[in-house]
Amino acid sequence: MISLTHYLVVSGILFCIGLYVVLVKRNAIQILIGIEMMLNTAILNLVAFGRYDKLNNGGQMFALFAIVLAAATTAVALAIILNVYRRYKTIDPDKVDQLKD
Amino acid sequence: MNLLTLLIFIPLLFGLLIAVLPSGWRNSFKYITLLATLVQLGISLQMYFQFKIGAANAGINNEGQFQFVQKLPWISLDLGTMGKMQIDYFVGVDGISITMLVMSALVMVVAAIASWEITKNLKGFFVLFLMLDMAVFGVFCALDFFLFYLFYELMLLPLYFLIGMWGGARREYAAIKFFLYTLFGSVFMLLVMVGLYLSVKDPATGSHTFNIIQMMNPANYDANSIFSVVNHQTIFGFPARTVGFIVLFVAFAIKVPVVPLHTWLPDAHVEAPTPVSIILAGVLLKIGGYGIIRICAGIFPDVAVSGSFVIGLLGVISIIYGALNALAQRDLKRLIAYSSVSHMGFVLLGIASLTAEGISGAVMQMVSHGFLSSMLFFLVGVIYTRVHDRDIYNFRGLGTMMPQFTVFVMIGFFASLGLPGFSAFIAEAFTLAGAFKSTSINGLLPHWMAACGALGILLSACYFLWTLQRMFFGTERLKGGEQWKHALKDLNWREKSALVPLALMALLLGVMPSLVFGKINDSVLALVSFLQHK
Amino acid sequence: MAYHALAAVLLPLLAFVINGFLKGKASGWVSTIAILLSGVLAIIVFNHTFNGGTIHISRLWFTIGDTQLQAGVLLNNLSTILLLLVNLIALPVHIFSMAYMGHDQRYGRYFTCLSLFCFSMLALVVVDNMVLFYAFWELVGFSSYLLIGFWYKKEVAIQANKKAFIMNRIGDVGLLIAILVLYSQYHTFDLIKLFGEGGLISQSYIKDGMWIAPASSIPAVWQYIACVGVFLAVCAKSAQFPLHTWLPDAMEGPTSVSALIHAATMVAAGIFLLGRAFPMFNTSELDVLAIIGCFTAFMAATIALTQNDLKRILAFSTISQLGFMVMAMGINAYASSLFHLVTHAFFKCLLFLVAGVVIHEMQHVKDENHLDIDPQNILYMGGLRKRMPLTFIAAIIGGAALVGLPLTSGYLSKDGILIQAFEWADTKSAVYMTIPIMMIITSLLTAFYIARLIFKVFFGKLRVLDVKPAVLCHISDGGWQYKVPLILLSVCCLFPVFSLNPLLYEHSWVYRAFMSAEHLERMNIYHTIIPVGLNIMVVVVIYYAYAVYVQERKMLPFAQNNWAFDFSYHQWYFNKAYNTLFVKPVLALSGGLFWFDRTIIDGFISLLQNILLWLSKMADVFDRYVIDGFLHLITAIVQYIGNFVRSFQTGRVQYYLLSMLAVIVAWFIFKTLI
Amino acid sequence: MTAANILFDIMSFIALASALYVAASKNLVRSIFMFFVTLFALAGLYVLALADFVAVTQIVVYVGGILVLILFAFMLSGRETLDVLQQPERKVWKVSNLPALLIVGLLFVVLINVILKTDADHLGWVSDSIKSKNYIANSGDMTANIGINLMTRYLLPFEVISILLMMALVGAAHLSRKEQAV
Repeated sequence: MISLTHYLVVSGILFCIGLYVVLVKRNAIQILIGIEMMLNTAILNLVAFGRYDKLNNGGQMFALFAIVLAAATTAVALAIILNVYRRYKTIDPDKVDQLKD
Repeated sequence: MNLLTLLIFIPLLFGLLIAVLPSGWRNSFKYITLLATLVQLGISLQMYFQFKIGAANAGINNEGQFQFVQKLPWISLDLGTMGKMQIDYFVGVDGISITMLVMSALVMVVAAIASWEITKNLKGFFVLFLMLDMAVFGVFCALDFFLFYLFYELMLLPLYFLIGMWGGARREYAAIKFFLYTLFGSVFMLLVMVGLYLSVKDPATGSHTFNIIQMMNPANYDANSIFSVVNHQTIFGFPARTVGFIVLFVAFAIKVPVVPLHTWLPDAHVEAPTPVSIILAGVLLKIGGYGIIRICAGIFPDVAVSGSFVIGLLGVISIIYGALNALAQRDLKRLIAYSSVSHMGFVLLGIASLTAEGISGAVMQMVSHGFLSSMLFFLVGVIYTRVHDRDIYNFRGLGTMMPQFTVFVMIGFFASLGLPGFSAFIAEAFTLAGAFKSTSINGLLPHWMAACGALGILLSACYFLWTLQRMFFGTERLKGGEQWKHALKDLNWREKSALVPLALMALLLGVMPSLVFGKINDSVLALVSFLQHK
Repeated sequence: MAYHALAAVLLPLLAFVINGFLKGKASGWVSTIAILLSGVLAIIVFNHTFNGGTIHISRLWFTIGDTQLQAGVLLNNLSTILLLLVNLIALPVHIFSMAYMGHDQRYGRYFTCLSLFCFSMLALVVVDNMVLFYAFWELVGFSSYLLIGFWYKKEVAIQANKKAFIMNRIGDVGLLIAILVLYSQYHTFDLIKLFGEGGLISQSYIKDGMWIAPASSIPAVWQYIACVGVFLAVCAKSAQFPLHTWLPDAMEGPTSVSALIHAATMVAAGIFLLGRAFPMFNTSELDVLAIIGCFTAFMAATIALTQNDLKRILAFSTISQLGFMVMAMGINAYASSLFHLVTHAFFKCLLFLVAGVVIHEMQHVKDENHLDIDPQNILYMGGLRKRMPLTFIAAIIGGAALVGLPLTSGYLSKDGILIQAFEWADTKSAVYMTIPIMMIITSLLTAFYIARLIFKVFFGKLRVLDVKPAVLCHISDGGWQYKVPLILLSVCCLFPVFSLNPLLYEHSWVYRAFMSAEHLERMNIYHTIIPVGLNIMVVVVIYYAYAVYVQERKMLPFAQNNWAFDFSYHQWYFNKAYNTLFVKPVLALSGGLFWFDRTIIDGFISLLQNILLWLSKMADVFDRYVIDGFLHLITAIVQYIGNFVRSFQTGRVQYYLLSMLAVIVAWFIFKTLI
Repeated sequence: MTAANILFDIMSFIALASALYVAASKNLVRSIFMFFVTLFALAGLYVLALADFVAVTQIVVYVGGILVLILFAFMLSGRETLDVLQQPERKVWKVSNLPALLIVGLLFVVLINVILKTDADHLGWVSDSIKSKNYIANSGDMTANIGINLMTRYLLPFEVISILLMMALVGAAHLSRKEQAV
């Protein structure tokens, strides 16, 4: 029996790594990967807690939903990245700074 | 239409006319101004001849005895519990002002003639000139303190610009000095005026009033008011009425000017253009003396009596100090300015004596000095416009080159130094007579004061004769050489037409002083008896 | 009669006015005819009025306060005789002037001024109140000023007229003060009310240090001051010590003017004033008068001894003779004083006209030969008696009258004064005897200097020839304009005009007119011994002078370069002394006061100005740096914060995220720790 | 130490190590492939958490779908895109990364702190579910249960998700069309 805390620790570490990737990378696709990583840690948590809900199986159900949504997100995100690339000839988010005042 | 109102506002009318005329007509402005002053002179003469004399027309503190009175409610504010604020347009003349009016009118004509030399910004000059003209007449006629103050202030402004814009090299300095001095005086006058307003109640309406004649009656003062006659209020530990008197006196003394407050005069005169000098010396200085008689002595008679020693002392100091200073000058205009200080000292001495002779003499001296100083400043202007120099040491032997000019200078100088036959002699003699008599009549002035005043007559002879000898006699020697000799032409008809009336008036008043004394005598007697009953 | 007198006064005024508009030679005739008519009127007035009591008319001039000023004519013996005298002197001088000034460019102006003077002088004599008296007193001085400086291009002349006027002004101020003191005491200017018989002056007295008049009383010191004032006026007009220095300088004017104004008439006005105001002097004040007069007479005589300028000698002689008159007033010899005034006017005028002729001829010689000499210097003259006999005779008569030789008018008046001086000194302590003795000495000096003058001018040989031997000398008595006045005045210098008895002054009608009968007794030995003794001494002195100057014997008692000579020659150094004592200090004082005015008073004002300016600058600084600075600080902070915050808005999503996270983490840490 | 624990450790190590590589790698393609490893390791962890179906879905959707999509996305978009994407970074450690590292480290500390404080194994509902045997044991097939639940209890979310998924796909397709079609 693997304790919940183990899962949580692993997911916490993984989340931090994902976050780091999101913050640091100069590449939209890598950032996307970071996001996916963070999503996965969330899913891991859901799954881990889902063990204790046998009847409704809520953890696993929502883990499934999350996976599907992640797929959708990725698809849209990639499409956006492609469009950004077409317009700016780069996918470095630092250089796409039209939000700057 | 009331003659007096007409007299006051005629210049304004013509001034507006000039203001609306296009600048292309600028050559006609001087004629318009001259016409305005001539009309004014005509009206004032008409008033002079219509003026009724006799004890029943004495004026001074009796409202009914003023002549050519016009009284219109002007500003009327209902202040609820504080009563009613009432400012009247209230003008009228008595013996003292009528002579001033005629004198001023004549001086204004001369000043207008002297304005021929002005060449730049004619429109501004003549509009300001006429505005000044109006204010001067307003001051002499106003019987409402507020109106008086208004005209008094209105006088400053045109003068400031006239000196500051059309003056000599250091004109800004002189203009600001003049402005500061006189403003200093009038600001405090405003305070006293408000204090008086709050102290005096018109018995007819029961509300506060600015009426100067009401202010002369001690019964009209509220018992608890600051300037109350009965209750001796104090300001900073000094009696309030004394403070009020001193403040008003300082305001007018600056105008006169009295010695420690005189230094604006030489500078203003030296820098001012000739017409402004003429008005300044001829008319404005008289406003000081007139104000002291009408306002200071009229409203605060008790203080005037107790303070007459100091006033007389200031007068004597002015006489001697001014004369000695004149002796040290080498600028002709400055010399005459200092001689003005000396001569106006007689006015103060005469007023301080509080005798009929003294006050009559003082009024006479004002009239006479009005004519003579105008003449002298005009004469200086004649030289200055020709060669732009006034240094006495730079001229010699002008008598050969400009004989007519020299004759007028001699008339002006000798009349000023009190040669009998000219008005100044009568004025100075009777001023001193009043001062001497004061000891035995009311014991206000000691004899020595009058005797010291007489020294001024001696000193004035010294500086005038020195100037005559130095500048006009002897062999010709000019700093500017042939060029100056060429420039120094004798008087032209315009200058003569300005000088002749002045010389004639000085002579006429010297031979027939009754022209002045006849008109003022009743007023002076009324004033003296009014002052004696305090 | 008063109107005749008024007309006599106003005629010269009319001439003055006409001449003011006239150009050319006619003005001389206008003035002369005016003075002639005036003279005729004066004679008529004199005939009717003299010894006939007082005539007084007046009209209201003007009212001032309660005082009514009357202007009027007052005719009594004093004014009538002076009216006549002035006219009689003025007429010959006018005639003389027409020739003497004939070539002057400003001929018309000369007669204009001369008429003005005559008018003022005549009016001065007849006016009836103090104000008018003062007015004409000063006008006389003014016209004298104009005439002294007539040649206004001459530097000395204009210096002299300035000096004369200012000196006179000192006297005027004194007179004015005196008049005003009297006015404040008696409340009237009327001469009769003041000085007349039983007038206000005679009713007032000094008691317990107060001067008590019928109407009021003031401290007694003012009585003295009034007297000093009158006395100053007298000193100034009549050139008495200490105000005498202007008269010698006044000789820079035309000689005819000197004859009329500075010898006969104007300078006599001081004596006239003394005569008018005589009642107000008390004994001690009269003593002072006597001493001053005596001193002046002596001093002027000593100065006259050494002068070389013809006119200056006569001027000092005039001062000396006026000193006699003042002294006579001082010793209460009122009548003699006025008598001497009259006789002196004639003989001094005569002497001046003689001098005028001589100078005119010398000037002529100078111009003709282009010499560089002073035409007035007696050292260049000499031997003129043969060339101008009439002038010489006139000079002898004038000189004799001045010295006081018998048969002349001068003998009558001068000896009268001397006799009365001795009588007066008898009544006083012995010290006072010095005064008559001084007067005797002065008389002898007078004899010497006038003898010197006449001998130098008319005897010996013409010394111009020493300068340039080949000069052309066309010297003569001149035309009728010169001769007639000289003859006229010479006649008036002889005794018959004044008294039928050539030896007794008491018999003179002029003397009697001013003296009541009881004083006419010859009371003592002086009346005999003084005239005789004096005349003997005078003759000796004249002979001595003759010996020295004509026979040229070396008999001078002292050399020409010792201190006494210098002292006399430089007129006792009065000019220098006055310059050092009064003129320079006054100028220094005025300079100092001007400095005071510029530096202290103006300095104070500009100090105030600077303080105001400084305050306003401080306010400006405060406004700019403190108040504005505060605002600027706030805005700067806001801006800084804004910029700081703005720096976060990089537009880089990762930064936003990072900062969001940072906040969240911070919050977490915060929550965890607390 | 059971085998499950050992497996868990191995799996989690693989997951973390590969994730670290992803974070550290500068090469995009390599990091993508290392991300596969991470996902696989995570799927293993799901299995260890007794969630077989989820683990399978993870592999199918993520590994089979998303990652392939990513790879295809830039592989299909042309050569120049790849060039841009593969520009190597010059330094391994950049100073500019330090704040991120710091923040992440802090967050990590916070997270661990929270996790340890929470003591998830003894939470109220976890204890309750153990008591009431409502937990998934090693034996038994949960897939049927998932299917039933999906069609009954979670029908609405299921449908909503499917519509959302479709919209996302349509949107993605629309976005990634060529310019000229716009």
